[in-house]
Amino acid sequence: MAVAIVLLGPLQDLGRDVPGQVAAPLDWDGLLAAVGPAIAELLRDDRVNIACAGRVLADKTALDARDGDEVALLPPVSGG
Amino acid sequence: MAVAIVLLGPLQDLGRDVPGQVAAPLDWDGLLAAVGPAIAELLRDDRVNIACAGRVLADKTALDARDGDEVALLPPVSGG
Amino acid sequence: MPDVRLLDGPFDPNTLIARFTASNPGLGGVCTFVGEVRSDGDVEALELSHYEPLTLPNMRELADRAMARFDLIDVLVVHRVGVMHPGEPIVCVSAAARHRRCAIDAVDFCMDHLKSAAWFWKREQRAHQWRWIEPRDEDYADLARWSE
Amino acid sequence: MPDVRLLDGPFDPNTLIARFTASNPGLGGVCTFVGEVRSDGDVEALELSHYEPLTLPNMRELADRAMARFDLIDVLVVHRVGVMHPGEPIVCVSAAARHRRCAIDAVDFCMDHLKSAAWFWKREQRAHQWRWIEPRDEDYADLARWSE
Repeated sequence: MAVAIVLLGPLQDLGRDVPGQVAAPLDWDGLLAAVGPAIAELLRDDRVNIACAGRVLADKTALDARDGDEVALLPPVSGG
Repeated sequence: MAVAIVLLGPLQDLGRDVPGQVAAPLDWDGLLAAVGPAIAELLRDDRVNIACAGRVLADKTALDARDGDEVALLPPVSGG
Repeated sequence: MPDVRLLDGPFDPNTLIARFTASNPGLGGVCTFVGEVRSDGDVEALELSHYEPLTLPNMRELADRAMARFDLIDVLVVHRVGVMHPGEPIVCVSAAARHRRCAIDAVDFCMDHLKSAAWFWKREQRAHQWRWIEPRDEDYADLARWSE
Repeated sequence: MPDVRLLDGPFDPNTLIARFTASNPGLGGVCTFVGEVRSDGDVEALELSHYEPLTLPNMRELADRAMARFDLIDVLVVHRVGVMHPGEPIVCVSAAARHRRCAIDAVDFCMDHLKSAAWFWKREQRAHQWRWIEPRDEDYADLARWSE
């Protein structure tokens, strides 16, 4: 049973080795372990958000992804 | 030899009896006399401007219209 | 080079805007405001009068000030005069700039000045009666925002 | 009823604006901002990526907030994603309101949010190399103006 991990924007380039799927359930520590130390460091930045199942987490350390959820790693936006 | 007097906006309706032309030269007192007491009273309002020969006067009491000049009486605008 | 026009007949803002935008490709951003005669209860018509020797020169000066103050690439200022009916465009201002804030502020600036510092006088027809419109205090307050 | 779209191909802002204006006749005023990919030196292309589950819902919420906050009659928010070239429109925001200040402020508000609080990531291609664009401090400052 799996959780999908999606990297957005510049994180795509930096996280080529991050697995697309990891075992469910997935919490904050599990995520940091799954993405490797470089991406983990970036995730700790306040400007980097995490969405789970289509919702941005107010407190990303409270991540609790279940089977079938998609976890998106959202770096600072640069739109328009 | 004449100075033309043009009334703009609401002054048009109020100044139907104002002559279209008066003798040159025309100064502030001459203008007040020419337009009659009702319009003269309105001209004293700070928000009413006077243009002479296509230029708005910074000090309308310094009016000095010569032969061939057009004097325009400009009430507060309400544009756009 | 500012494009400033005083028109005494109906105009189509979209045609003007399309041409303005096409003449400034790859420029960054274009902000536009179009004002129409409002369908306001029983208003049948609106008449804008102006004073020919002052109105257009004053609008040209406004466009030049906007160009300099907001670092514009180009500006379009078009104003209708004469008798108009609800739904017809009265005014169209378009500003092209490299940065959006400049384009938006320039349109805001031009509209505030056209509303209360340009040589236009407005009257409305309701129930076949014409009535002159007084300037609104709100318009003076809007204008005061730009004084240096 | 806000019209909010995320487009992955080229669009013509003038067609959208003409339709938007025509659907709101006699409304007062319409303010529009159109942003294009700038011809900026050697920029060959720009790519905007987004996150499907968040981006469109977030834009719809932005449009709803603008409707309520600025007392709008209607609002149009269109954003391009994918690879674009200099001169191509990226964004078009149009707001219709009875009062011009509301229409202008609503466009300003939506643009600031699309720039720095919407789920878009931008990269530029120069000399065949893609480079991610960092958010600008200026954009955060613009956004902060709207916090209550």
